[in-house]
Amino acid sequence: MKWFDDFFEGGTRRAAQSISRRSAISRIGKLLVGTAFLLPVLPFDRVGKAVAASKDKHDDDTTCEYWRYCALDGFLCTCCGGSISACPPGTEVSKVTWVGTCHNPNDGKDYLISYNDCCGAVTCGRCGCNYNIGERPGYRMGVHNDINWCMANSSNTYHCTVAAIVGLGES
Amino acid sequence: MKWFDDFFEGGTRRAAQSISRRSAISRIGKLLVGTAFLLPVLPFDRVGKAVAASKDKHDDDTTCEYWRYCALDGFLCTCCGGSISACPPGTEVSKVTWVGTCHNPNDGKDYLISYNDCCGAVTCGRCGCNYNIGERPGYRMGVHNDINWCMANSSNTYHCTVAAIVGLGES
Amino acid sequence: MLSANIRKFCFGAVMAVLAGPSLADLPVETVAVATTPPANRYRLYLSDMVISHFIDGKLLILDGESFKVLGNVSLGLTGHATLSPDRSEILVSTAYFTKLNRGERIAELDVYDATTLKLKAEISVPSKHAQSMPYRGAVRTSADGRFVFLQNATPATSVSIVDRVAGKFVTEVPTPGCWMIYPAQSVPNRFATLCGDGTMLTITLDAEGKPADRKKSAKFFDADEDALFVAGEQTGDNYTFLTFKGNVQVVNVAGEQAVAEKPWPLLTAADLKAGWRPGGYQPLALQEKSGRLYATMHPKGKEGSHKDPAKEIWGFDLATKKRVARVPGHHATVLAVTRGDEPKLYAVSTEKQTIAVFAASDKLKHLKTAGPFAETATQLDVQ
Amino acid sequence: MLSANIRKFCFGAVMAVLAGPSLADLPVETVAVATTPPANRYRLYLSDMVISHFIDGKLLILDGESFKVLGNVSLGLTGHATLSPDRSEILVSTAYFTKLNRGERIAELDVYDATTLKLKAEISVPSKHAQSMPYRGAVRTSADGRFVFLQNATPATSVSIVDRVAGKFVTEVPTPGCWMIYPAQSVPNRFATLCGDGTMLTITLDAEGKPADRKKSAKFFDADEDALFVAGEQTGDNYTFLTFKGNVQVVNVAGEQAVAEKPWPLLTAADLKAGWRPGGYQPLALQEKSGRLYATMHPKGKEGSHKDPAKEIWGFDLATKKRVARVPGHHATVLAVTRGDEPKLYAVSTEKQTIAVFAASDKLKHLKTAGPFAETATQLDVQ
Repeated sequence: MKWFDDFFEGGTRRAAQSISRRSAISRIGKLLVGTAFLLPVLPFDRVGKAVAASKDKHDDDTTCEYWRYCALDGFLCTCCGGSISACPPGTEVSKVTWVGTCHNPNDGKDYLISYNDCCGAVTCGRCGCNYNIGERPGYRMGVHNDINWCMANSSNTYHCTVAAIVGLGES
Repeated sequence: MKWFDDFFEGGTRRAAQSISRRSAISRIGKLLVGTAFLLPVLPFDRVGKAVAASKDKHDDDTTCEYWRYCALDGFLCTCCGGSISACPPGTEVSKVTWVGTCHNPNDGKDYLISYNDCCGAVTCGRCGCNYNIGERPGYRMGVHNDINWCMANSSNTYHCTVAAIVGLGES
Repeated sequence: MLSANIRKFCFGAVMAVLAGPSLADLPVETVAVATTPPANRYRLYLSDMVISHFIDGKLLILDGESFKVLGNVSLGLTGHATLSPDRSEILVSTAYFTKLNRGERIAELDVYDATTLKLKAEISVPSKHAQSMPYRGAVRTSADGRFVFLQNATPATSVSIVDRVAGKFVTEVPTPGCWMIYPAQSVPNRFATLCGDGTMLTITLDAEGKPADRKKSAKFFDADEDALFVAGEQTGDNYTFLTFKGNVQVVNVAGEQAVAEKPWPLLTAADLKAGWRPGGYQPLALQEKSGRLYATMHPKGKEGSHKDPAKEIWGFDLATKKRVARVPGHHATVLAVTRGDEPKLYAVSTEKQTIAVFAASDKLKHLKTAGPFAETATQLDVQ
Repeated sequence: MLSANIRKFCFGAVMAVLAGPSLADLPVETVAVATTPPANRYRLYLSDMVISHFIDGKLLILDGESFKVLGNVSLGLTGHATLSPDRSEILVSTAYFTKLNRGERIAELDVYDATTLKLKAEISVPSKHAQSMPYRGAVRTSADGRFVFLQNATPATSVSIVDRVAGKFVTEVPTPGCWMIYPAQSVPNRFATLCGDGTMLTITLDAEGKPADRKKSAKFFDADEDALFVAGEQTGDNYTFLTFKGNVQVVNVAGEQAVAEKPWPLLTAADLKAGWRPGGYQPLALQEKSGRLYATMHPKGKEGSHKDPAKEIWGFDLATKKRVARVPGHHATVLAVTRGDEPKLYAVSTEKQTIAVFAASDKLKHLKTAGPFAETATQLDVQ
């Protein structure tokens, strides 16, 4: 895709490297970049509670506190007919995406998580979650979450967000 | 308009006459036909409270209890940038409409009220009111309120409803 | 160095870039698109017009046991949904404006696969579909699924006939003063519609779907004195309706003319005195196998209370015509009951957008109340 | 006979049919379409993306004294609104799909008359507008109103230039790694944009609106250590921003290169110790005439708390750089203050969708809290 090349040849690769050199993110010991999409529905003050999440919710993928959602901002696909790594029926996987690294309390390891928006169907509107750790305005687009990551799909309707494991996080 | 002629040559004029002969409506002493549009937003249990409306709200045209709204179902244009007889800026007056007769407690007279939907702008969503006295399913279209009366306009978006005096009610 | 990770963030093809050899205990995953699980008899289809944004209506598909959301289908501008007879397709009669609230109006019958929820077909129709709240009967298929009947209102009423097999609009049948579509079961090319003069109009189509015959029934109800709720329950060629004042009216639509049975009352003399009436958008549910009828009831009913939420839900034995259950109403305005064995009754509150579920045995047993779902749902269909 | 009335109900031209000689004490009325009352300095423009139906965003126009709704303008799919310099037009950068959530994507700049709210012009633009929440700076006009600058994101960032006078799209200017539009006041053909490398990029256009010059400022902020909120306040050629950690950063965009002033802190040592930080979507308001700056503040701030609602609203004297007011925060995430004399400060809660209003004298005096308005509003503009 043309925009993909443009994008990485432009300012953003530089921005990314800048982040990698001295990042607020590195100081919190986890890679919590990006997040899916937009503002939360409600509540707006869930912000930052991931760190102090109750243990029993770490394993419930229909709650904001599920361990893979450490950098997710949007509606959970697990509440919308999808699963932790599958978009709901009738939607399509977003062409653009971003990753985060989340700590799995069950095995003590950090995993690299891909957050894909699911696009094309009416907005799901269920289980809105919002974490802004490491989030920055759109001049750091890769870590900006007030924007629709279905923007590059043939239909821009945002439905929900999945959180798939794509590898171990480096440490 | 073609549909207009069709409509009155069809079954509906007959239906209207049937209503006029022996109507549930006549028994309640007021003409409370139609109503604007659709279901209420909330609350759903405002139904029928017009009759027992508190006196001080009879004169506040931003409340459901205002005397002219005795047969109105929809969002009040007085809460949406319009007035009791003017659609909000940027909307257009519905081409199809219906009337009711409401009792004005201030002069003791019954007035014939025209309820026009205002169309074309995003739904207002404020001050939803709902009265179903005299309402009937769509087989009595002229007194059906679960339908969009912006249906015959160039844009079908329903915004709100006005209640204009068009004459004295006959008694 | 955690910072090394961040070089890897990218905007596309994450899988391709990142899914190297897995060193993780948990396996690497590929993001896919789900299909709905195999449908069971408790699958629910909840139609929501979303009144505050009613260009963006929504059909919510739910598992009626777990109340897990299985998926969503767009209903567009005051769209209406129905299922094909074999439950393999969801058919949506709706319209779009090219620029949201202006521009060109595009009307069509959208066909979705009920498992993948993918759009299978878009069949263009005249731009007349009834812009009403979701109600059963605003779109229906013929008993064999070949034809799809779409209620129109401009506000003049008519029915558009679509040939689902050929994938095209056939013709428009004027139905002045009549409303909603009640297909016959035994005669696929036939449907009836309720008329404001107290009759039913039966339309019989030819093999191509064009109207060959139209006949009105005898008058059997009075829309002024005791109107019929249009949301009826079908059992074969029979449709069962409630009246505003609490009578049960069965109409058989098998013949060229519909035939109405003698109505019977839900209410005892005492009930009548207390003013009990049915109310809501879909106030009746009928369970064929167990011979039960359920109704949303409120006391002190009067002219204009016919959409009031339920104070109680009543159950009746269709054989004896006696009340056999009486439970709190959960503000219900919409009822639906599952088919076959071990039925469950669902009661939707349009006000609270909750769904109460009952084991529909003789004594209705409240199992749970789930939700809220949707925003302004007024129609519930079962698998 | 009341029943005589009912023969008169009809579906069109009610006025024509019914408005005979008036026998009523109250006069017969004709339904018209209103225009907004003459704007005063307290008129408010509230942008709501409506996240749960975000193809149907809405700009709500309010009287900031009575809180009466004056009108609504459609924002479409993640649309952005701005006012023309003379306040006669509302400009909306948005997109539509021909079939709601599918079909062809149509992107345009829609121009509404700010008094009649009628659509005056639709100017086609490349289908790239930034599908972000409403933020000031996503669409702006040049100081003279001739050009309109539209923020794009595909996610590659660029700015579309529209010639409002000619009514056509001129060109697209790539602005990789930069975000939001800050027009100069004294040089109409110039705007700046904030970049992730801590600089500002200034674009100077030629007479036709094509980029003639682009220059980056010196680096003046660090997006990792202390990022800038993008919602800045303009006073002439200066833009005032807050940083995540509570510093005030003024940048002058008059020249070919933007020039940043030395930042100054909102926080005392004690404030810093308590972890006070600004938070929200539009956390800063600046009243030029009285020389006051207001900020939405929360204690115990940390990485990721930069959108937290206000626990308190603080007021500062720009001359002395000292805090002069400190009031409860009303959960505010958005601030705006009126221009000129007798200023009022408005504080929007994105969570509760209420608007608190204060007399913006030295000591902020809470006048009332109105609403809820809208669903998920994140931007407030004043007349």
